[in-house]
Amino acid sequence: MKRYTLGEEGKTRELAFRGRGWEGVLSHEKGESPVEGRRLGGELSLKLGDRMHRVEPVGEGLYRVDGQLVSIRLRSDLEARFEALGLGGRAEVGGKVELPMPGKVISVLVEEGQQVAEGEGLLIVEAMKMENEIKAPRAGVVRRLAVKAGDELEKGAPLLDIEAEETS
Amino acid sequence: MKRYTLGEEGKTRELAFRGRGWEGVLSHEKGESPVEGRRLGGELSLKLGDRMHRVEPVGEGLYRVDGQLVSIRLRSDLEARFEALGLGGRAEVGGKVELPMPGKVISVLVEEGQQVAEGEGLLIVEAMKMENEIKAPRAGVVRRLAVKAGDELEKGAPLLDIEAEETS
Amino acid sequence: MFSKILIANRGEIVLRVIRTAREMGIRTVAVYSEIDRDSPHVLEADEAVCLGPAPSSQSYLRADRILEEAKRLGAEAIHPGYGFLSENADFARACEQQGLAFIGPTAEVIETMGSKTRARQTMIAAGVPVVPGTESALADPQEAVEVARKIGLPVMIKAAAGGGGKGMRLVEREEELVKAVEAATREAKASFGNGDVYIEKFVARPHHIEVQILADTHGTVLHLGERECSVQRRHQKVVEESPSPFVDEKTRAALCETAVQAARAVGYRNAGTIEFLMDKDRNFYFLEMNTRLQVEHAVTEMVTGIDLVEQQLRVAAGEKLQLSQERIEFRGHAIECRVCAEDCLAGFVPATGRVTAYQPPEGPGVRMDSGLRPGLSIGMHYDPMMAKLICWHGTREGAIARSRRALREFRLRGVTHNLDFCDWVLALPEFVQGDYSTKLLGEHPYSLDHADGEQARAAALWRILHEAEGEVATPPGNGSGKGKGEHSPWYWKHRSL
Amino acid sequence: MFSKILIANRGEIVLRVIRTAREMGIRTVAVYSEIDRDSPHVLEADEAVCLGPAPSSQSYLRADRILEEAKRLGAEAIHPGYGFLSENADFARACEQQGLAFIGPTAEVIETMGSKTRARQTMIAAGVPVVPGTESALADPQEAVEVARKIGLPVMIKAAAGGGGKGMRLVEREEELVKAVEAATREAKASFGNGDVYIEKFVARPHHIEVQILADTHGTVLHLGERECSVQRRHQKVVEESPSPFVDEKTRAALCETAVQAARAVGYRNAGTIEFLMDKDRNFYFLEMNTRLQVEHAVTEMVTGIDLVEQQLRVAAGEKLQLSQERIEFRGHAIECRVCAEDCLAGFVPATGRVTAYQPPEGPGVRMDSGLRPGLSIGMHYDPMMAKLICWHGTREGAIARSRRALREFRLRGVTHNLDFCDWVLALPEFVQGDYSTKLLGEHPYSLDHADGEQARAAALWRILHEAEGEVATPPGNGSGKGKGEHSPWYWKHRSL
Repeated sequence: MKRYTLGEEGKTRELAFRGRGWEGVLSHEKGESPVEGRRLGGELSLKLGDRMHRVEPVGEGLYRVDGQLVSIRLRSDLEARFEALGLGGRAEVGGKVELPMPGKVISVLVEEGQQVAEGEGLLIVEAMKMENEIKAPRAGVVRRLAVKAGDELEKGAPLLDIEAEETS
Repeated sequence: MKRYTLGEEGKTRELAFRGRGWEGVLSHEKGESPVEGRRLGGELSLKLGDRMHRVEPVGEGLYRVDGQLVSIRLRSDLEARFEALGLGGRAEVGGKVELPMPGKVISVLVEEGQQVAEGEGLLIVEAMKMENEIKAPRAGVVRRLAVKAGDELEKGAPLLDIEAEETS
Repeated sequence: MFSKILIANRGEIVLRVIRTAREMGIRTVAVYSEIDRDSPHVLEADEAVCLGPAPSSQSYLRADRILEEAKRLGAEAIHPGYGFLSENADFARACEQQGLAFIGPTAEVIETMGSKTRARQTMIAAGVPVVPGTESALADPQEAVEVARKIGLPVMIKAAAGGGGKGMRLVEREEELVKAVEAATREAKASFGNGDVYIEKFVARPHHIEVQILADTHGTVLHLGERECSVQRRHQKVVEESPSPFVDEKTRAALCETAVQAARAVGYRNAGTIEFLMDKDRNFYFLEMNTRLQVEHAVTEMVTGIDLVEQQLRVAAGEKLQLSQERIEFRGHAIECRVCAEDCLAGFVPATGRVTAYQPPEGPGVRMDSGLRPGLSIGMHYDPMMAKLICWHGTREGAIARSRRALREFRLRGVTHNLDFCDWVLALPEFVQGDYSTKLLGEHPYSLDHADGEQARAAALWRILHEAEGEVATPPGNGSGKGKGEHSPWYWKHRSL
Repeated sequence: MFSKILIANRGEIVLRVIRTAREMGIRTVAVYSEIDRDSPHVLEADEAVCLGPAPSSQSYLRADRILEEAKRLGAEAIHPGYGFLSENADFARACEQQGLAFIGPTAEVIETMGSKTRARQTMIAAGVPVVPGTESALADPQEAVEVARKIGLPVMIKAAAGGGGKGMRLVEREEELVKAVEAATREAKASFGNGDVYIEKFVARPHHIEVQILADTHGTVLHLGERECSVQRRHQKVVEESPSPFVDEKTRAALCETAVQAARAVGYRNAGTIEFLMDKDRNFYFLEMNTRLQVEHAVTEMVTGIDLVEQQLRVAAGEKLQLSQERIEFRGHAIECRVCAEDCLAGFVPATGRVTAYQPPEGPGVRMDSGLRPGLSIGMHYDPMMAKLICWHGTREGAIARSRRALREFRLRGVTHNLDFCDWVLALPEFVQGDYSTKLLGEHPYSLDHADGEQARAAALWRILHEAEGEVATPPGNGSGKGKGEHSPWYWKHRSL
């Protein structure tokens, strides 16, 4: 039997699963449901009691269930206990700014050391023939500016860091 | 350079291929064509000069080219030479009768030792709720009858042999 | 309207019903046999229950299990699809008795039309023309000989409870009669649990033409035009079209009016089909009534723009049809090709296998109705029809060209199929001219012709490149490769589009 | 009619043209950049030639290479699709000079309509209403400030040679004007090789409504009704429908008549589109003319039953249109969803990846136009639109329900897509009511809502089962997962169908 927590403090629901491979029983707040996972052509469908669900992974914590996007936070018992001790928990809004799509830097709107407000424009990047403004995820000071106009970059390339004002 | 013969005596065409992997040059009766094989999602398409062809294998010597069935006989140089020496060549219409689809024997219309004409009914087999009559591929005597009514068989199961009259 | 229905069938027709139900906000329950547990019709439903092992008698024909599950899961109605329990009067009656709506006509109508002999009697009484023959089941095979002598050979032997070519035999010579009656009786018993067969005069080179009917419980009976279904192999339809290119305006009016009259005579409700035989002079005779959705209903949907499943659901829920005969408009032309797992070069024997690639055609005027996915196993337990390709165009010529384009664009691997065969049918001169009888395929045996150099070279190259890569030269798929092709230099279907 | 044409484009529109050409017995030549060598538009053509490296300027915009290959291979006409060279007057002129038919209007018409300022002048002269603004390109950014003061803010800055939202900016405050003009100029230069921009008065909460035109060289100019294209993100259309639910019968008659008048005024031939802005009182203003096939042409095809590509080919071959305005019938309602590789939760940024699964929806009223296959790589070089899903039903309500059903049935994995986003759009109250402006998406930012227990449990189970199997728990795909969802307990789009 493996135990899980779905959701966050104040809104969590307990889940428990026992079974082998693609079959088992899921215990949840409304009772128990027999579970069968079914694969056809690389796709996993789930039978939860009598209900059928088509689940496709989309991203970290993001799933398409029956054609609709669902975002969940699932922790195993162990992860939840760590979190209760203050060892886990949700991350701060990061100061590292990365390129969200592959593209070419058209212009850099800020300079190293410049103070920026949350939402202020940092760079203009062209991707698929459209100009996109990359905005500051939080207020702070621009550090480690790593790109210049004309650079062609892959998705995820580090652009610059924004150091929070209180730490600078 | 590998050489091949396409077709049969009196109607053959010579082909030669030189190249590596999925690219090369094909020499044929109309000249030479550069060749590129292209794979997308497990499917092979061919670029023969400027012409595109979508080729799907369907069975032994049978292909679906641009959506149409094409049957070819292709021999390498070595195979063709063996054949010229009388060591290859086309097979006699066989005397072995096999089940062409999975099914259940409903009734056996002939007995061991019985003389049958070409096209005469041998067995009735039910597959997908339809009765199908299996007919004699040639005239002869029924031997090695291996099935009885009620048998559920896989595709290709041996049913009986028909020995040619001249050999019996 | 219902909030949940159970669909007592398998394969593409279940998906067809799920789609419309979902658009109407109705939840769906699928049923399945053990072997179908990973089939698309199960995976796409909102809920699903297993009925039992693979044989239909232990799963899809288990009326008791189906009713039990429908009630347990709170379904309010049962859609029977086609085949299986769709024309089973006892099942329809059991549904109503247990408070579930049966999406079909009343049990009495199914009984009347389900017995071909009783249907004939009813139609004669209603003034609908029928083919001469016995009016009741044969007492014994010898009776067949007497009747045949009276009405003249050739004759057709048909299962009284039958349909879909099962339990059906054409007899041209008197000495074949008894053997044929026996075989038809056996097949009828196996397929329908009822071995009754009867005899009809055989109409030479007939057209198989049917009229789509839609009737509600408030007295409205409409027709949605006719379909030509004369392209048949093994007595089963393979290509259908609407409208029929053979029927002229005057005949169409009389034919459709007769069909409405026939449906009215039995107090019909639901979508239904009146099948007729039509001879070369366009005389038509009642053949049978199908008291359910037909496989080929989609060609009518494309021409009329009316969703027949939606109308079935509305009628079953007691609604009044929001259509009138005058407002039903017919636009353009639609052709359906039934995509089957079968080896057409080896006499259309059913094939089995596992789908390794499925890429349906797309673009204007193309509709797919399938239950296919890569990975799906096509077994021997059920009907070999895997999918339907339906193409529409403003003109019949355009609909043919579009169907042929779509067939060639269609990729389906891992199981031997009839896509090339359908393309060949659509190029037959009689088909192109629009005057073909049910004899069409008997008169044109399917085989391969000589290939042109370019296409043969491409096929050869496939082999050469795979050999060069050290891959297995013998391709996958369970095509038998039997037929003329095997012993010939190179063949292909030479039919320019 | 032509026996061979070259299609100077890539992706779904090439397949769209190949399909109709094949149905008409016309052979097709595809062109491609090195990175597109294994793309479906190449593999499905009869012949194909490589133009050069991935950047459009070195491949799909290489007019010289395209003409050279068309002549070498014996193509008689060039279909430009949309984008790329489709509205390039020099290319059209070069085609005609070298004896190749350009499947579009004359170079002069492209020039006139391609310059937004000249198009405005022409329309004013023809009596077609236009939005107040500059009639010629801005001399410098400062001029923008003067014009804006005269006609009043807010204003739109637009590329004179533009289209598709490129080089376009809305400015509401005067201090933003100069920066916006500069950015638009840069973008215009990069996209169209022409940095001219102009200013127009901004119509508040406008509807973007366009009329489909079809004109031959024999003086026939027809309209095929209007399309509502107001659902836009990043100034680009994402959901379109026909007819517009906002346009009433009286407005429709005036609008379509005006469009015919506009096309006549320039001596138009080919399929074309006149775009209008319509305000809340249903006053309409000429916006621009697209002298080519539109992405969204398929909704018009489904409603009218007319194949626009077929008509384009006939017109280009000099045939007279076999249609008349009275005989064009409009049936039911069609909606198109553009399926794009983009991360809608992260502000619609384009996404890249490799398609691992593609299972398009099927069934009644569903049309797919895609260039997708499992294994296809979606790169950063071209437009992120991968496919179009077009759904038809007899009623608008039914067309919405069908589109939503089809979107949910659609499986596409390996690249982040907007299927869920489109489903969310179709459920917005303004969309359902049929009165929405181009502001719709700005007023309704897309995000995830709370999920219900059942769906959240299913998602959780997916993770649990994969962990149990020892598989990688982090799923594939390059969805960033950014957005509200990431920091929330569990969310989903709660919108019952």
